[in-house]
This record gives sequence, C-alpha cells and structure tokens, in this order.
Amino acid sequence: MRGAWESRDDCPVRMYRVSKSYIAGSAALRDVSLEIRKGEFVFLTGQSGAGKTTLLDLLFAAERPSEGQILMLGRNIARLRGSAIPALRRRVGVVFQDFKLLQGRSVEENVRITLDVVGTPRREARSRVFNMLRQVGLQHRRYHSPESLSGGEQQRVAIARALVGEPEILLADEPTGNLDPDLSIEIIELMLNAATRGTTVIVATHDHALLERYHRRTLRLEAGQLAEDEARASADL
Amino acid sequence: MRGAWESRDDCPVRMYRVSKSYIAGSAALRDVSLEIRKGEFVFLTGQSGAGKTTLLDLLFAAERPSEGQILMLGRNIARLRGSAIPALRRRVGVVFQDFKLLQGRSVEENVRITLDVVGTPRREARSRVFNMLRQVGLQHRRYHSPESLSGGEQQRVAIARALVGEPEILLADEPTGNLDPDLSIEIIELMLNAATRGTTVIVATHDHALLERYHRRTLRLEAGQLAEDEARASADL
Amino acid sequence: MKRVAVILAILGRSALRGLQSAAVTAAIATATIAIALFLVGAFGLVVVNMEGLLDRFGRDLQITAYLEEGYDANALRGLAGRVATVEGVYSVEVIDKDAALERFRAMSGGAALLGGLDGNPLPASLEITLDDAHRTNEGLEILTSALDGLPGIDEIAHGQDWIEGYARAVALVRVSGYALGTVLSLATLLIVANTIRLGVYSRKDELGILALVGASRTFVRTPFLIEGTLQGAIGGLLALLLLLGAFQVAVPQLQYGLTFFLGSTEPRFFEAGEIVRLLLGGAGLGLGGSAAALIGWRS
Amino acid sequence: MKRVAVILAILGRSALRGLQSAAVTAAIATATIAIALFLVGAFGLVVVNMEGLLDRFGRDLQITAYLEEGYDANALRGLAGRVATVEGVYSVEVIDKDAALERFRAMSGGAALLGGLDGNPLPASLEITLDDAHRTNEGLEILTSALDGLPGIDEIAHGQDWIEGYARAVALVRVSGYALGTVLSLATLLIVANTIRLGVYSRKDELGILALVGASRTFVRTPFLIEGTLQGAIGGLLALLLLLGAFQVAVPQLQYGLTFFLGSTEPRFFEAGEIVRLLLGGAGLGLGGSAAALIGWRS
Ligand SMILES: Nc1ncnc2c1ncn2[C@@H]1O[C@H](COP(=O)(O)OP(=O)(O)OP(=O)(O)O)[C@@H](O)[C@H]1O
Ligand SMILES: Nc1ncnc2c1ncn2[C@@H]1O[C@H](COP(=O)(O)OP(=O)(O)OP(=O)(O)O)[C@@H](O)[C@H]1O
Ligand SMILES: [Mg+2]
Ligand SMILES: [Mg+2]
Repeated sequence: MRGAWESRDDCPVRMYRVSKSYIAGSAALRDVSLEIRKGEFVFLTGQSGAGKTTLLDLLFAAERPSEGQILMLGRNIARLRGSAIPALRRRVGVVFQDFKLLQGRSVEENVRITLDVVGTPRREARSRVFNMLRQVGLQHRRYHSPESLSGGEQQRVAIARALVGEPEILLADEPTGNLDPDLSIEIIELMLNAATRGTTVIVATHDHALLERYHRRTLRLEAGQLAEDEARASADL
Repeated sequence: MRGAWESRDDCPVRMYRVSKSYIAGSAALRDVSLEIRKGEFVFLTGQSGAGKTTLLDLLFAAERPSEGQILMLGRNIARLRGSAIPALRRRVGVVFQDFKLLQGRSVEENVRITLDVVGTPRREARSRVFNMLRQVGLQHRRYHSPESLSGGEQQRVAIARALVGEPEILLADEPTGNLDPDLSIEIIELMLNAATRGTTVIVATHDHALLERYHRRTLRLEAGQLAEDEARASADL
Repeated sequence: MKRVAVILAILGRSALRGLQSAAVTAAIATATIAIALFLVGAFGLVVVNMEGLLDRFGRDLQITAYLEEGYDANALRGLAGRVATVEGVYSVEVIDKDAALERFRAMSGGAALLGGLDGNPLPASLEITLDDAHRTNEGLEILTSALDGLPGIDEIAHGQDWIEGYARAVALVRVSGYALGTVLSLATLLIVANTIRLGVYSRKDELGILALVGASRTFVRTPFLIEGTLQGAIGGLLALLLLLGAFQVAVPQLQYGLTFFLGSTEPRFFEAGEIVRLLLGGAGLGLGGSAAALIGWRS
Repeated sequence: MKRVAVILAILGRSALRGLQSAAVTAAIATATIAIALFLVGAFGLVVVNMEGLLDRFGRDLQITAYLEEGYDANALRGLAGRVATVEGVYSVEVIDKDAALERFRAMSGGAALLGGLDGNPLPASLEITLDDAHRTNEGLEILTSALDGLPGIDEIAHGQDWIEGYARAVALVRVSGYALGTVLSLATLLIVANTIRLGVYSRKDELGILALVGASRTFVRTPFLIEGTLQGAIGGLLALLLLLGAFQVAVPQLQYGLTFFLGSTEPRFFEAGEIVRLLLGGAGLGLGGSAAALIGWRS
C-alpha cells in the first residue's frame, strides 16, 4: 500500500529547523532538527513548559509548525491537507498527557476505538483489545467506565489504546506520571518490546529514574530548544 | 465562628475503621484507621489502584464511607448533611489528580474561585491570587486559559487554587506527577511552608525520590489496607 | 451585609463570564428562545388583528325591527330612544316608510315588483347594531325579548342568519386561537427549558468543579439562573425585533390582500403593554427554564 | 466491500452507544423535536379542518341567473344543461316562475307585497354553485362572461356579495395559514438544528478525541448523523402519538363548539400519507439538524 520510497526511508520521524509559536513573540519550540530511526526508542525530557508536548503535537499534526519541515513516515506534515491527517494518525499511536479517554464508554470501547477507525472486524478487535488490556493489567476492568478507574488505571487504558493498533510510531506523553515505579517499568518494557517489533517510540518524561535505568537516546529540551541529543553525541564517536 | 471544642482538637483528620466499596464485593479501602495532627505533613503512597485517591475523596466528602467514622475538623463526615458539605470544603484545599480546572476561564479566575466562594472582595482576591501564582511561577500566564498551558503548568494552577485560600487542611493527589524534579521540590517546599503555618497536609505520591528526600511520616496503602504508617511506628518508640 | 454585596457582585460577574465562556452555547440557546417567542408573538399578532377584523365585520351587521303601521316620526324617534337603552344595543337607526321604499326600488328586480302597486306597502323599521359582547345568539335573545315588550314592533329580522355565521367565525378564531395558543405557549416553555437544560448539561463539568471547591448550592446555581434570565430577556428582545422587522416587511407585501379584507384599517403591531409582557415573558421563561434545568442537579 | 460493511456496523453501533452514553441529552433533544413537530402538526390539523369547513360553507353559496320571460320548461332544461358545461360550474338547479313565487311568498313581508298583484311578476332562474377552485372573483368573472353569451339570461345576482366575503374568509385562512405555517416550519427547523447542535456541543470532547485517534470525518460524523436522524424520527413518532392523544381528548371536549360550526361533519385526523410525511419530516429534520450542527466543526 505505501509508496516504495516511503518504506525505504529508515527514519520515519524527521524534523528540520522546526519552530512553533502559539503567541506572537514567544516560541514554544525553536529551531529543532532531529531524525529518529525506525524501531528506535527515544526519551524526550525537559522542564515543565520546555516544549515536549508541543513537539509531540507537531508530530501527529495536532498543531502546525510555524517554521520548518516535518516528515512523518515520509510525508511532509507542514503541507498535509486536512483530510489526509486522519490517515496519518491511524499509523501513529499517542498516549496523551491528560489521557483523553471517552467518558461514558467502557474501557474496552475506549481501547477498541483504535481498531474501529481502521475497520477491524469486531471479533478480532475484541480479542486484540483483551490481550492488550491484559498486558497493562486491566482485563478485569474492561467493562467499567474510565470515571470509575484510578488515575494510574486510566493512564494504562490510554497506553493500551495507543498500542493496540500496533502503530508504526508511538508518541507517549508522560505515560508513567500516575504510575508507581514498578508499574512504570512494566509499561516501559511494553514500549521497548514494541520498539523491538519495529515501532518507533518517543516517550516524553520527567522521571529521572527511568532515564537512568534505561540509558536510551535522550532528547532534552530547554525553553523550546534542543539542548541535548545524547544519541547524536554518541553518533559523533 | 468555630466551636471551641473543634479548635481544641489537635487532630483535624481522624479515620476510624473506614472501609469503602464502590462495587459490591471489592473494597477500594479496607478498615483504615489513622489520625493526623494539626500542621502535620504526611505522604500517602501505594501502588496504582491502592486507594490513595479514594482515601482523599472520603476526606473531603466527595464519597461517603461504606463503613467507619471520619472526623474532619471535628465533624463526622459520615453523618454530614449534604448542605453542610460546601462549608467543609471551603476549609479544605484539594489538588486533584486530574486538576479539574475550569476550561474557558483564565488561570487567574481558576485560582480566584477558592476566594470567590468565601466572598473575598475582588481587590484583595486579585492580589492574593497574584502572589500565589508568583509562588508557583505562573504570574505571567494569569490571563491565559488552562487549555493553552502545558501539563505541568496546569498542575501548578491546581496547586495554586488549593493553596490560595490558606486552607486548614490540604489534600494533594499526585501534585508533582507532571513536574520535573526541580519544580517538584519547589512545590513540596511550598506545601511544607503551609504546614509550618498550621495547615495539615496530605500528599499522595508515587515519587520515591520525594519520599526519600523528605523523610516525613508516610502512609502506605496496599490494596486498600494501611500497610505501613511510619509515624505511628516512630510514635511507638 | 458587605459580604452579601461582595458575593452578589461575584455571582453577577460569574454569570457574565459564564455567558462569555460558553458563548456559542449561550448564543444558540438565546436564538432558540428568540425563535420560540417570535412564534408566539407572530401568532399573537395574527390573532390580535383577526379579532380586530371580526370586530369591524360585526359592527356592520344589523338587526332590523319592522314596525306596525301608523307610526309618525315623533313616535318613531321615541321608540328608537327606548330601544337604544336595551342591554347590548350599540346603535339604532330609524328607517321610515319612504326610506324603505327608496331602498326597495334600488334593489334588483324591486322596481318591477313595485310597478303595479298603489301606496307604499313597506313598513318602517329600526336598524339596530349590537355591541361586541352581545353579537351572539344570547345577545340576540336578550334583544328580542326586550323588543317583544315594546309596543309597535311587528317583526324582527336579522337577514341571512348572520348572527349564527358571525358567532361561528368568532368561535372558530377563538377556539383555534386558544387551542393553538395554549399548545404554543406550553411548547415554548418546554423548548426553552430543554434548551437551557442542554446548555447546563454541556457545562456539567463546571457545576461539578464548583461544588468540589466548596461552592454552596446558591453559589453554583445563581449564576446559571441569572444567565438563563438574561438569555430569556435577550431572546425576547430579539423576538420583538424580528417581529417588528417581519411586520414591516410583510405588511407592504401583503398590502393587497390586507386592504382587501381589512378594509381601510391598517394592521396593528403590539402596544407597549403587550411588548412589556413579551419581554417579561422571555425573562420569566429563561428563569423558569434554568430553574427547571437545575432541579435534581446534585451538587 | 467487507471492510465497508464492518465499518458501517461499527458506525451504527457507535451511534447507538452515543445515544446511550448521552442518554439525557438525547432524550431532551428528542423531546424538543417531538414538541416542535407536535406544534406543526397541531397547526396542520387546524388548517386542514378549517379548509374543509370553508369548503362546505362555500358549497352552500349560490349564484342566481334570472331569465327572460317566455321560457318553457324544455327550453329551461336545455339552458341549464349548457350552463352546467361552463368552466367552474359545480351544479345548476332550475327554479321556474312558480317555484320563485312560492319562495317569495315564504319570505317575510313577501305575502303583503304580493297582495295587490295579478299574475306572477317573478322571473324564472338558475341557481348555480361553483366548484372549490372557482369560488373567487375570477371564477365569477369567467361565469359571468360565459353566461353573457347565452341567450335568455336577463340578470345575474349573487346575493349579499357573498363571493367577496367568502374570498375574504378563504384568503384570511390561507394567508394566515401560510404565514404562520412558514414561520412555524422555519422555527422548527432552527429549533431542531439548535437542539441537536447543543447536543453535539455537549459532546465536543468526544468529537475531538475521535479526531485525535485518527477517525476520518466520515467516521466522526456518521454516528452523529444517524443519531440525529433517529432522534428526529422518534421525535416525529412521539409528536404523532401526542397529536393523536390530544385529538382524542380535545374533540369530545370541544364537541359543542365543533358541531356548532362544523355542522354534522366530524373533524378529521391526518391521513396515512400525511402521517408518513410527518415522520419523514421528523427524520429529515433530525438529519438536517445534525448535518447543520456539524458544519464548521473542525475535525
Ligand atoms: N495552545 C497553546 N497556546 C498558547 N501557549 C501554549 C499552548 N500550548 C502550549 N503552550 C505553551 O508552550 C510552552 C510549551 O508547552 P508544552 O506543553 O510543550 O510543555 P511541556 O514540555 O509539555 O511541559 P509539561 O512537562 O509541563 O507538560 C508552555 O509555556 C505552554 O504554556
Ligand atoms: N467511582 C469508582 N467506581 C468503581 N471503582 C472505583 C471508583 N473509584 C475508584 N475505584 C477503584 O478503587 C480502587 C482504588 O482507586 P483509587 O483511585 O483510590 O486508587 P489510587 O491509589 O488513587 O490509584 P492511582 O495511583 O492509580 O491514582 C481502584 O481499583 C479503582 O479502580
Ligand atoms: Mg506536556
Ligand atoms: Mg489516584
């Protein structure tokens, strides 16, 4: 289905001199350039307000860059027509910092949405959702509504929703902010597994314990600028 | 205004054999008893789903206990009439795990609500809000709406809203989940200051770094039961 | 007392901010109220003008009392004066024998009929009009029995059973007017309440958050009540402007048809009192609607 | 193809779940639609019955063509046959000279007038009724010019200018019917669109989240359109039941007034075709309303 040149590109995420200002005069993101390879697992860190969420928002076209070019899966997002956005998003899994779960729908339905939008048959969808929920330890809550879940449980539903479709790219914004250390490690392992299977993973996090434990490539933003890119530094070696 | 016997009680928070079941057969909280003294600063910890939020919800009467007695500021919450609840809540500051900010209102208005509900004159309210926002580092964003804030910024607005009224009790649910370590420390210091001024503070958190750094009394829940109460242990000494 | 003032100010500002922050919802609700009231108003205008029209028709309708022979002009005038005092009589006109003959001659075929006659076989008569309230079968009965008691009256005629026809028309307009008006008002009430309820519903998070930070029921509800009242009043005002505009546009458009059946009289718009009632009605609907919307809202 | 079926099934289920999860909002919206359609329906019923009433009134109204002297019965019948073929003529009745005299004698004062007469001065005549469509000034003109061409007709009379009066009444009902009907339909459209829009608005988070997880515009919108259509259709059904109930309750209540001015004829409810139109109208309104509500919704 995808153009040959797309799949040949081994960097599904490329940003070139990207800036983003929400309010004239103050930039949330400034001149950021980076490339992430297929199957790579990258941490994105930085202080509160540094621009982590903004960067992720740009990557799945929730916002448009003020300047610069962004190539996602070979497509230039800055030039993407509005009607082409859903197709991109169906190939990208996102864990939102505030979860964005559908209230009034069950946990199962929330996770299944990812499969519904691509038209997965009901039976297959249900079994995939069940497996995914088991991996985040919530299969017994699948018929409950998100309101009746604890903060950490809701976060895991959000993670399950992002992962169940086996996306080519996974963007996770603070996915362990409401999880205890043991669960955090479980969730990160889940994402590492996805990376092993070829998913490109970007995890925004404040959690220094995770950064230290996993020693993966880490992008650090400071007031919107890319202050540190450890992998790039190691590539220099 | 308050009855003399109330202010003489030096434990504004008392729970006696409290249980809470949302769904028949499975208890979110089981037989919890505890006392917290005026001006005390207490951490509440435990795995995701252990019952931390449930415990806090009971304390400000968002939920009713299934069993047991809860005394808040000398009043029995289990028996409180619905119309007496607002009066209690005006004396308790709460930082919600999901912030619960009013969208479509400015940061300033969100924080000022705490003062509005007790009828603080506008001028005084505005200056107190400004000071509070400065303490959480958001005075420059006071006219923006919460949607345009980063996750950590929203969390700090929620903290400012809880603290601006100088409550007698502060309940903070994962108040640093979206903050980087430096900011987390600043925020905890803010709450410690409040405790010094006589506010009783309960902070639910997963962040082991904080627990280790501050060495305060720590309540640990495990599947709804109070598995550890360090202060109680030290009181035994 | 100062604190009450402060809280009132806070609540008022809160209502305004609520309208602002939920501007689209508020605008839609206000528009709906305006439309509903416009409907009631348009219907009201039609009924008001139709009643005026029927009234004028009614005034043209007459009852004729034929008199016995041998009355002179003075006696006639005396009789007319007595008839004028009968309950329900609006005016009395005297038609003497000469005038009656004149009229008959003018009627089609009348001249031919009178050709071979000597003298004047036609009786003098009184032409009586009834006032608004008595233009019914009952009014007619009252008149008839009153005239029965008077000497000199031979026969009473009310051509072509107009009383019945007129009463029918009045009843038709009244009954369908009341029926539709009642239905319309009830429907408006429900629509406005529903609209405001949907508005409240779309802001249930806000209500919940307010309750969580310790706002009392009054504090949570008052701004919504104020908002509802404002929406209703503004809706009423919009409805009035719409009605005025529609009236200005429609009347010249319908001029031909209107002069045709309203005669020379211009159709009228609402009077000041009716306008005030419309606006108060709007505000009341908004207040009632938001109060209803908040009923059963757990705080 | 299979995939399309799967997606359609998903969308249908999604619509049902939407109605379920936003049950209160959906119920309020459906109720509002029901009320609005009830209003339109009630108005429609009144107009339909009023037109029937006017029609029956109209059929009683007659035009009289007076004939020249010297026509025998055969010639009369021949003339009547020719008049019956004139455009707009519904029926023709022959009144010969004897019948005319009989009638005149029965009129009040008639016997007195005829007292001194020899022979019969009254002319024979044809009493003509017009069909529905020609009961107007135009219809009358057509008739008049047609009769002018026929030999033996002396004069045409249409007592008491009834044509004008009747045309007035018809115009009154028609004009106010059309005006109110148009306003009512437009208002209903707007109210339904607004109501559904408020419903959509209260679920804007849902729309946003769906877009964020990669749902296409069609995927996001279709369930809302289905929901709107269902709400409209159910609203229409409820309106119909309400109308039927109201009709059953109101007709006996109004029986006195109704027999009075509807004569022996029973007021009628909607026919099958009209009922289908009401239901389809409801569904259409719901669909149109939700489509309008989604216009300009950024995905
Ligand atoms: N929609 C918006 N309108 C205006 N300013 C915005 C908007 N979204 C983000 N910002 C601002 O841009 C800056 C970067 O925000 P961003 O959400 O990317 O930070 P972040 O790194 O994710 O922080 P956190 O760790 O607190 O979530 C912040 O100062 C924020 O206030
Ligand atoms: N309204 C509710 N209805 C049903 N179950 C609930 C409800 N609220 C909480 N629970 C359940 O009660 C248990 C305790 O929840 P609680 O929110 O107290 O956990 P927590 O310690 O705050 O977890 P976290 O750290 O993930 O926020 C969880 O299993 C949760 O699913
Ligand atoms: Mg962020
Ligand atoms: Mg919690």
